[in-house]
Amino acid sequence: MNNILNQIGIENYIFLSVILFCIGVFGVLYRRNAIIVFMSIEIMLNAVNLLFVAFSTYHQDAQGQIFVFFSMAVAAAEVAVGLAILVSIFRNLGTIDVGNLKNLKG
Amino acid sequence: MNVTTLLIILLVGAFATYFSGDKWAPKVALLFGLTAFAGTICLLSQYNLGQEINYTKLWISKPNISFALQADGLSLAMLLLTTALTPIIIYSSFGNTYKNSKAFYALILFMTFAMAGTFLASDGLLYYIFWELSLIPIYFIALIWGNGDAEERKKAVVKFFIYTLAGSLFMLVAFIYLYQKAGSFLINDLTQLKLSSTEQFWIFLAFFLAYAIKIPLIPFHTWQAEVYQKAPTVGTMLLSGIMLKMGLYSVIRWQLPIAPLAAKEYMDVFIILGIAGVIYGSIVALRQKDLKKLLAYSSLAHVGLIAAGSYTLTLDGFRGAVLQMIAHGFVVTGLFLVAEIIFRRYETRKISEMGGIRAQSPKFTSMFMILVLASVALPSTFNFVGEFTVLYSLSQVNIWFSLLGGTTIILGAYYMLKMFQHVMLGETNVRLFADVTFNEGLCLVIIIAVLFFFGMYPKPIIDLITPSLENILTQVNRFNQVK
Amino acid sequence: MNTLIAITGLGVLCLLFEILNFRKAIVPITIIGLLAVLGITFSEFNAPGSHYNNMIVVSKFSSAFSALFIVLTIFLVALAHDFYEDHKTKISDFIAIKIFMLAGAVAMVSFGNLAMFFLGIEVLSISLYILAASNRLNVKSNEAGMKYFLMGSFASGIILFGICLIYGAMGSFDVIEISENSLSAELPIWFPIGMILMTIGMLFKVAAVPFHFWAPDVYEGSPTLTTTTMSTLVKVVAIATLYKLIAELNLIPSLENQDLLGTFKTIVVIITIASMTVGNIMALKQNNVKRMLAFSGISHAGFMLMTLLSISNSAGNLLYYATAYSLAGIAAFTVILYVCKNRDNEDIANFNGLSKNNPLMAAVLTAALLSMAGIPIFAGFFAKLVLFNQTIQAGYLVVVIAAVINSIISVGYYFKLILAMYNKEPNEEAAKTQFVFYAVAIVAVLLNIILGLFPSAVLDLLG
Amino acid sequence: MDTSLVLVLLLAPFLGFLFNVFLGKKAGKSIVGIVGTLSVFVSFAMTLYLFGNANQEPVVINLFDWISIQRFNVSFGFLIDHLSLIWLLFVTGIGSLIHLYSISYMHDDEKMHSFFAYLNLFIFFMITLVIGSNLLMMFIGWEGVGLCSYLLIGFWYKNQDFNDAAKKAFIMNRIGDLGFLIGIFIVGSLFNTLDFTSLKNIITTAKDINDFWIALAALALFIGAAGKSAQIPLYTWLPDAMAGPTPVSALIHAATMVTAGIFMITRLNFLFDMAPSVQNIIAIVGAVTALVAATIALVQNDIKKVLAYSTVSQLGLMFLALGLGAYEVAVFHVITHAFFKACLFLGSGSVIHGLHGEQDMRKMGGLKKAMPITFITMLIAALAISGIFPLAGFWSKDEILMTAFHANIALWVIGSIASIMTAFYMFRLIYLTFFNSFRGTEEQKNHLHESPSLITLPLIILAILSFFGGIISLPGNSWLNKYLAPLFSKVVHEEHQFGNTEYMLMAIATIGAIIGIGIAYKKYLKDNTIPSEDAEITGVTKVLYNKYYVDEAYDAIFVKPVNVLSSFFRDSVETTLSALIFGLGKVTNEIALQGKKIHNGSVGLYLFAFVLGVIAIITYLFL
Repeated sequence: MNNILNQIGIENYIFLSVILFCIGVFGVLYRRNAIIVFMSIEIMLNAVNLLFVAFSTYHQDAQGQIFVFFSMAVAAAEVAVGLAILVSIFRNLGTIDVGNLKNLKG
Repeated sequence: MNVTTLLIILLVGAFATYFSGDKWAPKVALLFGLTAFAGTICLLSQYNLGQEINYTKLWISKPNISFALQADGLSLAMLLLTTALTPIIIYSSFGNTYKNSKAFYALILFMTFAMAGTFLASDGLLYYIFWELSLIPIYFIALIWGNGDAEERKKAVVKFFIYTLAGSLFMLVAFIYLYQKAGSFLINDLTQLKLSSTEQFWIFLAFFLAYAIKIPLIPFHTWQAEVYQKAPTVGTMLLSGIMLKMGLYSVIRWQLPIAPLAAKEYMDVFIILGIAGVIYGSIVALRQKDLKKLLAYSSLAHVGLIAAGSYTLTLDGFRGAVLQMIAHGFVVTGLFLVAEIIFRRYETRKISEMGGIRAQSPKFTSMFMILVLASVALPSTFNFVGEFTVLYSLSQVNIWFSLLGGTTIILGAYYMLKMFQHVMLGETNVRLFADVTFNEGLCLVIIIAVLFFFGMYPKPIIDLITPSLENILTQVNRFNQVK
Repeated sequence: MNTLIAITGLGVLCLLFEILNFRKAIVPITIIGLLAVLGITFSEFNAPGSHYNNMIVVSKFSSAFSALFIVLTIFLVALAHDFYEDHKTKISDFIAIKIFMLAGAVAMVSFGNLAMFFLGIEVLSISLYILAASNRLNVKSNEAGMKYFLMGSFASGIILFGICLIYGAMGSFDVIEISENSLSAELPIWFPIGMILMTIGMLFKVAAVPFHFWAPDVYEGSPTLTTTTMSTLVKVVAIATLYKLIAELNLIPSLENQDLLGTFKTIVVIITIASMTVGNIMALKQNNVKRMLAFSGISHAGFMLMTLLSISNSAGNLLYYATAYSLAGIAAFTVILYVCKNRDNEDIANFNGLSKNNPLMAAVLTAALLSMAGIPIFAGFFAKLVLFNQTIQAGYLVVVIAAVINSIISVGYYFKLILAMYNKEPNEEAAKTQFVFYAVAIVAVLLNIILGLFPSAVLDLLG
Repeated sequence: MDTSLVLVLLLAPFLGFLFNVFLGKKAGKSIVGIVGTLSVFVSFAMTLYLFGNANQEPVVINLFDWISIQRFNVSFGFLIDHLSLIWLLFVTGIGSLIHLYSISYMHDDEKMHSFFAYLNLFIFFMITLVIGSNLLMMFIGWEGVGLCSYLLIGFWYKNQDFNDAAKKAFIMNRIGDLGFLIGIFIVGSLFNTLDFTSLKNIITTAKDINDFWIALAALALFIGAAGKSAQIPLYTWLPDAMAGPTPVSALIHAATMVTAGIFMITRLNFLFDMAPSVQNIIAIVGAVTALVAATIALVQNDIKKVLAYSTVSQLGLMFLALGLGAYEVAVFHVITHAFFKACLFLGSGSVIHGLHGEQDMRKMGGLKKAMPITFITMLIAALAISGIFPLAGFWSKDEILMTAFHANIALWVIGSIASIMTAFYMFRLIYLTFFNSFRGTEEQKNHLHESPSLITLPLIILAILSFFGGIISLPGNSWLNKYLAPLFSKVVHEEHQFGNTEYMLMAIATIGAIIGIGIAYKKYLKDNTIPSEDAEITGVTKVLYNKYYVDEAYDAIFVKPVNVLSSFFRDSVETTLSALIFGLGKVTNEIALQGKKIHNGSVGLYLFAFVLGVIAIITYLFL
């Protein structure tokens, strides 16, 4: 376990998760379908989770992995709320295109 | 009597007036105004008996701010002006009925409270707080009870408020900076500071912004005429009679002693600014169509001269400035009352719609004439004493200053007499003009009496203010002693 | 510690009431409960300590701010009753959510471990998402909720990433350990990056420029009571947490070790000035009062960020400013709730002639606005004063000048409202006022003025 | 003792004033008249008493400190010495006469009480001016009389032209007053006192005095004097001042107030002696004024205008004397002039009274039968002013010309020409008014009558005075010169030796006068020419008739520009300034409007800005 990490090197994990995170960010920026935006946010969070695990192995302590559970739970809760909102929006507007949310501006 | 009592009287008065209801409010307000005046007299006697009149109590520990009041001759003189004018102003308004008058009179007393505090405060921040507080009542008085189109009025008043606030906020910054240096806001500590001349310059400038707008000096006067015109006459009296003097007082009390080097270095500039105000104001006043506006510009000219006097940094300049402040306070109040009296009869402030009043109202005419003469500083009126002293001090700096400043006695006579001629004289006006009522007459008579008495015998006031002015002068010159 | 537990308990209780059909009683009982909790908090004020191996650390700072939050929540709950009278069935849920949100808030100021911090902020945010969208038949409310949710979760992603990097650098979530290690010379670059990312996340929550875009839209769209919550409670929580974060994790010294401090401070200065300016200027031309106050909130956030420039000794000032601001906000919003009740929008026009319809409410709103504008004897003035003082002391005269100019601008729009109340004719007769509105508004304003008269009471609280 | 006397002397007219102001309307006209006249007469009596037992030493009375300047105090005090006594004598004396006259003259005016009030006030201020113990006290009186003259010129306030005249008088005086003030400032800062006696001591004893500043002070003070005494360039107000009732013209604008300038310069003779350059200026200004005014007077048709310009011209002669340092001569002429000019004015007043307000000489004529007393008295006065032996005018004017001759021939020539002209226009007036046939309306003709005794009595007294007035200062042994001697720092330059020159000069003067009268006789009695109507006036006459267009010039140079400037300031500058302030607000609002476009409500943009912010911060910090 430990030696694998030594072989690969912690930096690469960081780079990987950074890239994943950025993918998530771009997803959020460029997709207008709310569902896909949610997914992109999930990607960001999971990128971070990955890094948590990597670090916890690197530091040889379990806190990181425990934290991952926290964050997963939180993310789930978030998405639950988000989807609820989305549903009511769909009821009212009949679309889930984020680009249509422009009543509030100025 | 403790100095705080005076402030408490006024504050309590404000609340009492508010809760006494619309019917009784004017009388209650008058009562408290007179009480405050009595209180001032009491303080005055204590001062003359040589008692220290001050009260200091730590208010906020961090930053170190204390509730410090201190009354020396100068403060007392200004206090006298304030508390003497307030009852007159209140009484003069008995002729009108204001809607929701309880709030109206309460605000008047509250404003008096704030202004009295400004004259008394010896802690920079306390002073600043009172200074700002005095702004709010006049804002509402002008806004709610003012006259003319609501939109116009709104514009003028808001401009006035923001403008003055802008000035004073920079003063606040200056005070905070000084606090960093001195570790307290007390004037005695601030006047001990030995700041570098650049620091002094900036601080002087910050103060100057606040005062130049309040006084007002050109070119910061643009709020004045409109607000004077729009505000109810009572408000105008408060503004021009007392509030302007706050600025001038502060120049002598705070600005010059704290930043004397800058004051000395740029003396000429500020004197010239003041004198420019004199000439400019007089010339603009010449062709005003609105009586109140004309008076506004006339007071622009007068305060310009006062400011020039105080920036000479001479005892004569200070003394003349203070004398002229008081004299002008009374005269201008009287003149605005005159304008109001005419308005009550004719519902107009347009000079063109007046004229031919003299034949119908001899009493009123004579009083008006006397006020006009006082405002053009006829010898044996109080204004002459002040104006002469100021002009003399100017001549000590530079004879040309006194010559230019002296044009006020020519131009002043010109626009005032012209105004008087078109308002009062000429063929008898077809519209009936009732002569002054009792309380109108009483107010004017009191004012006139004051003007003549101190015009002939200014000694008491001179003796009152001179020692404290000398102290201030020593503070101003403290840097010379170093060298 | 007990505070947190008690609050959570109270939240659960609220949910139970629904089952037990105590709707009538729920508001008063909750308020009483909160008052009790307030008592607990005060008792903890002088008993600092850490619990559950440093998950929760109770300090003067935390308990002082918790007290403030609780007070604010009391006001909010008090207002809740007739705000939700049209959908009574949900009232207990809404109140419960508010209570949980309070729990999150308390957790955020009293965390001893980044995990606790993360949970706190998420509890707070998620409850807010719900509240923002709570008026689910209203498109605006939906939109507000959605926008807030999207950006909020994006922000929490950034925060999480920051936490992660810190963990990577330090190998621990424990604040004390981190702060100890952070002073050591050789730190991986991740630590400062992580810190900055968390800071940014918090800047989003306090709605500082350029992370402020959500605020006006969400404030405008959400139900007014929620807006009240956001602009008072949440803003204060966020700024307090940010302060605590930077102070407790020794960000400043660690940056100093890697001589990044200068640039960091420049960034803070820029953000401060930008927030003040953008907030005030944008507020000038708003017709919707909630939106206007949103922008004014942004500018106030800018003011509060000034405390970061002298982090070591400005906790008291921050507390004072937060209190002054939030109390004024409560008062102002109470009046807005009263005026805009059963009106479809919150345009300034609704306030025309309020001084004639209801002079007391007009006076309250005026006082609140004057306090926000920083006119003397209202607490807002001293709040600004102490900030200016401390900032000049730290040598940032520029910031103060900018702040002064901004306060001048701010007068412009605050007075737009006052003028509407005093200088215009009422367009319809007054709606009758519930007692609770008066109570809340007046109490808030009185507290504000009392703070103005005796600032030391709060200023010296945190030494 | 003296104090109370002086106070009575000072306050009597003031009390009269108060009475007439507050009780006048109720008291009724006769009471008003009596009180007014008595109050002045009281001061006259006091003056006589003081004059009777006045010793050489001047009496100084300091009541209290008035104005405090850092380096000196100005006391509220009075100084009674020979100079002030002389002035008091004819101020109060002629004053009471004219009050007497006014009782009847103003009897038909419904505002008689205020008229008397103003007159009393004027006397009060005039006394203050004369007996003030320092420059500022004098200044009180100085401005006070100016005020009264304003009030009295505009007495018939319903006519705006009169009001304009009054305003003009006040403002022109104020211009002078500014000069006066400046003078006071300089004197004060040079010598740290404004008190006459101490000033005299300091200046006469001082060794090294800064000539420049002295000269400047003297010049400034002279400007003040010029304003009050209607000298070039500040003389144009006096002719307009004739708008006031005739007694006013007699008292204020002929006998007393306009001599204040001479009084002031005589008071400060020690100062002016120090500034020869200024003295020259004074002499020249005086001479020129005398000539110019005389030329204008040649063609005026308004009887009072003629007298007004003659007053200006006579004042010019006095200033000529002052400029030559012959103060006592100037004083002498002041006194005699007071007599005959007052007489002339009152006479013209009685004429106007008789013709019910007609002032144009072209509509008069042949009045000598109708009003003989008026005629006789005016004739005497006219002879006196023309300088016919042995009337008062002869002596005083001759003294002046003699002094001028000894100083500078040119000045003497100008003076002589002026006096010849004087003779001419005075007799032109006499002939046009009293000789030939009446040219007025029938209706007036029937009402022609001699004025009542209250009017004629003062005329007679004044005529007598103008006849014998000369004796107070006969060449050879002049009582006046001796009496005034203590005032002057320099010993009064010795009496003119009566050589041939002197006699020749006298002869020339007399002949000149007779020539003047002769021309008038030829033109207006023999040929019986009537001055042509205003429209037909042409050439030089037109220029003279329009007073060299000086008023128009002043209007174009000073008044109009100021008013134009005023409207420019009001309309342009003011608006621009406030626009600037509003501009700041407008700019911010504009920015705000642009900002609203950025907050366009799209989540994408918001997030983009967010990310941008993050990237910016990270890069700035770590790269």
